[in-house]
Amino acid sequence: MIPLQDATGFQATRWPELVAALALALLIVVWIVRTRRSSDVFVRRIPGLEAVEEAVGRATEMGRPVLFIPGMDSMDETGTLAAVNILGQVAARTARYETRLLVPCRDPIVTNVAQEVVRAAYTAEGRPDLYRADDVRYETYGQFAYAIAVQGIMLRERPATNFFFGRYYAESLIMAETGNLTGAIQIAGTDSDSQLPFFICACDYTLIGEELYAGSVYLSREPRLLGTLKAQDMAKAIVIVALLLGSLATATHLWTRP
Amino acid sequence: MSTDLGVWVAAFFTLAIFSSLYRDNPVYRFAESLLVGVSAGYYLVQYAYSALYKKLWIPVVQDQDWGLLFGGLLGLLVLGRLHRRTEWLARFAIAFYVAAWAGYLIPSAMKAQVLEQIAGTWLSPAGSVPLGAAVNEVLLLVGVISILVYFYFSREHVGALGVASRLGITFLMLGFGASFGYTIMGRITLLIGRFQFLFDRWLGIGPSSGGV
Amino acid sequence: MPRPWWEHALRLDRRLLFVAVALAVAIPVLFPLGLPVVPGKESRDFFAALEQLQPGDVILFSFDYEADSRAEMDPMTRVVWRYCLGRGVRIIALTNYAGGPGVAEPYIELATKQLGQVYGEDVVFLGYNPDYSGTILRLGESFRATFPADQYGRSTADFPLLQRANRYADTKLIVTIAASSLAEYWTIWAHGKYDAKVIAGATAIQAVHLYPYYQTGQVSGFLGGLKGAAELERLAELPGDATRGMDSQTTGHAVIVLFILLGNVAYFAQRRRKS
Amino acid sequence: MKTTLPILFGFLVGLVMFVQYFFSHPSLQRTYNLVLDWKQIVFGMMLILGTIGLVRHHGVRIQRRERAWGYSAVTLSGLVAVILAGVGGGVQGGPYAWSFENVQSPMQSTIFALLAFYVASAAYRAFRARTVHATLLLCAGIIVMLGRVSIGEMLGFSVGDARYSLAGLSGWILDVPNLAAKRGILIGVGLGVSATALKILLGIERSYLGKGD
Repeated sequence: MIPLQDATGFQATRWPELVAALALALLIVVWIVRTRRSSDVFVRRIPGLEAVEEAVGRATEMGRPVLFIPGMDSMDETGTLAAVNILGQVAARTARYETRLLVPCRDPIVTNVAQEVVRAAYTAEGRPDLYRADDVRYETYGQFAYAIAVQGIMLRERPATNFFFGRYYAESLIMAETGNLTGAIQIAGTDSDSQLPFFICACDYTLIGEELYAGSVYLSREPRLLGTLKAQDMAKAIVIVALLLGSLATATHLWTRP
Repeated sequence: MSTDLGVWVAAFFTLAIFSSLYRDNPVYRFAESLLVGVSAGYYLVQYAYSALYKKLWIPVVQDQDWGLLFGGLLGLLVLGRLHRRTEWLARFAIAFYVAAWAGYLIPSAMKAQVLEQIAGTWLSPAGSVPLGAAVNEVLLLVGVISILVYFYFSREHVGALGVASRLGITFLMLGFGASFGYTIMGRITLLIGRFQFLFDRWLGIGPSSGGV
Repeated sequence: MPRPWWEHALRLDRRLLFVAVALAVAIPVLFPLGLPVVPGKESRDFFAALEQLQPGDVILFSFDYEADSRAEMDPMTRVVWRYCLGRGVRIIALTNYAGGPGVAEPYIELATKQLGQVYGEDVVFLGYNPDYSGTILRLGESFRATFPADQYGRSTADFPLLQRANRYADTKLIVTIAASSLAEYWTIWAHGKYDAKVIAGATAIQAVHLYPYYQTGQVSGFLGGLKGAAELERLAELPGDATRGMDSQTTGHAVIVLFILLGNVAYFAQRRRKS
Repeated sequence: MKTTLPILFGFLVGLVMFVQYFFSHPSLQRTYNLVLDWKQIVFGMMLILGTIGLVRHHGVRIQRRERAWGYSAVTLSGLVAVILAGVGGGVQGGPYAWSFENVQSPMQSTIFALLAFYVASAAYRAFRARTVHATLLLCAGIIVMLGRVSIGEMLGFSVGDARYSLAGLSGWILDVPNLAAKRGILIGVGLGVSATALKILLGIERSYLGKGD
């Protein structure tokens, strides 16, 4: 079925991915080592993330909870992992301000991880007493059933701040419009390109695509993670060069696309 | 009017959900609470049946497929979460779930989301496509590059970088507006579907019976 | 002093907007307006693939959607089934969704009970197989091996239809009506690897992704959302829910656009007064 | 220790999955299938655990007679009824299928259809020519909306054989700027995904396990 190259069964058509993956790994390792030595990596301003502090502060002033939605997908999607990392940063702030944090989850594995992450953040801030396991809980796996469960929380608990991070599908607008109706400050970040337009229209700030992945680095400023951000930027520069050189070569008949 | 009890139940819940558009009310809240319970129960049964019964019990008991028992062991570790002292055991299951797929994602995301997209953006050989198509190809290339510049994090977006990044936002906004406009069509179709159900199947006043 | 009109418009109670949308969509459902439907090139190519079928030809039909997308997908399925069965074309059906069998059942009944087709000879429903990528790839080798039993648990080796047609090469056409990326996967694997001819019905949202495949000829034709379904109904001369729905679609869009314009006029009126 | 061992275990499995992507050796294929099955089993167990948490949450609310505890009772009875129907009567046909067809499915379709209203109110609010970017969003949105219905074909003009219509313009926006936006995002996300996955595999990213103790 698949063209074999030798007895080991190495698939010859998959060389490009192998090279690309190893190159990215190399970039990451190199930049982590470099940022360890001097940790002053510049990161451009991302307004949605600058606003996180203020948004949690506002909920504190109003005496209302903060709502965090970690997306619709399970832990095997890296977008969810990025969301959970941001959750850790948000939880550290709600612990500091002594503000209630609600995290209803759709996916049971995400529920588990979110509980661990929130508890760890509360412990690290010295406030393990404030952590309420019941506020980080599984609702239901049904897509739209989950969406109206969240809608119900927004209408009745009236959170002053809503965070939407991770991967989303059609239900995104049900949640974001309801949050808009209740007058909450809303910050979203997703790598689901089909849902970005709705978050942009209904939220105060929206992180677009890769900005979601930069989010936890931006908030934590951990040198180890800053290095990987730099590596991603280098990879983008390589992609741009590949786009330009490849186009030049194909357009001028120097080289034919395989 | 329909004489089918199921249609009446379905119509009741349809209207209950629509009532939330006016405002939160007890009927809506009843429907919402019921749906959360019913769907949680539905998925529990589905996964218990397809994952634990069909993927674990049947293959192990009938076909002696012992390899799956290890999955069963990982599954048991999950239950460690029920007690504080055994909680950490569940980390094996979580680390497995996250890392196993990560290993597969590295090359597959590289291929589908990066390499193939680069190849798809390269220009066609000069003279092989009509002028209009060639202009579109160049615009596409410019758009993709400027958006990548917008995502560049470790430099201040000033000067040439700033110009390119603003061009990137322009492409993004046009694209978002287009997807938004396009999606409205599908959403209205869903609403039409609910009205056709209410008028045709429940009240029986629509011009069609809603059959195939 | 009474508030100027634009302030009312800018602070519009959104329930007013909801009522307007509801009326704009509901009224044409009850009283169709009969607005014209002009088939686009993608839909004409989709129909051309159906038109070329001869009595006795076999097609593979995939129900790649579940109950929540029925409003958009069912009209397409209805026309394809009625048109093909009406012309003596045989259908081997399957689904790549766990919830697909419930959606497919009415069509199997349509074929066997209403249109008098013989199950096993004229039409077969293979049912659902998890792992769509594996399913699509393995079907190219053998239908019977991929689905040893049909939806109802009967051995597929016993059906005359599957003795005649056991791989893509034995069928004239693959039709996928898909609410997700399944249409793309049929294209990439069934066409790309086995050179099968594929046409697709897609939701309005997914249809955007099919243009590149259509331009390169990997998909021979496709339908996009309710508009595509209405165009197919028009081409096949089998008007139904999609044609009727297109009126609501048009009035619904028109109302939303009018409100957007109103919002902008009010916004500029306010800005002018403030400056 | 309680974090390192799980990370090490995850690393080994992840490495196997990485390697198997490049080889078609039958034993690696078999491992790949096994890992997928294990994932499903773990997911199934997690779902049971999550449901236990859900029952506990609502049970406590009922027990303590908290505000609006009656709705918790509704949720719990729905949950129990469906589980009994599924376990007692089987998943094909019977009360289980009836409740899916007449309770769950119409409600889900209706929630999905609520989007027609929400999309309208979001567009009404956001599609205003406040800034250059908002104007671009507005114009692209309206052109595509009208281009996709009958009006789009009618609004236009012909020059010789060529027809320029709103439908054509909306097609161009979808094919060129929209495709560029999607592709640019996709490439950025692809790099983010691969980098994150690499971090997981290399053990740099371990926050998802909470703090080690």
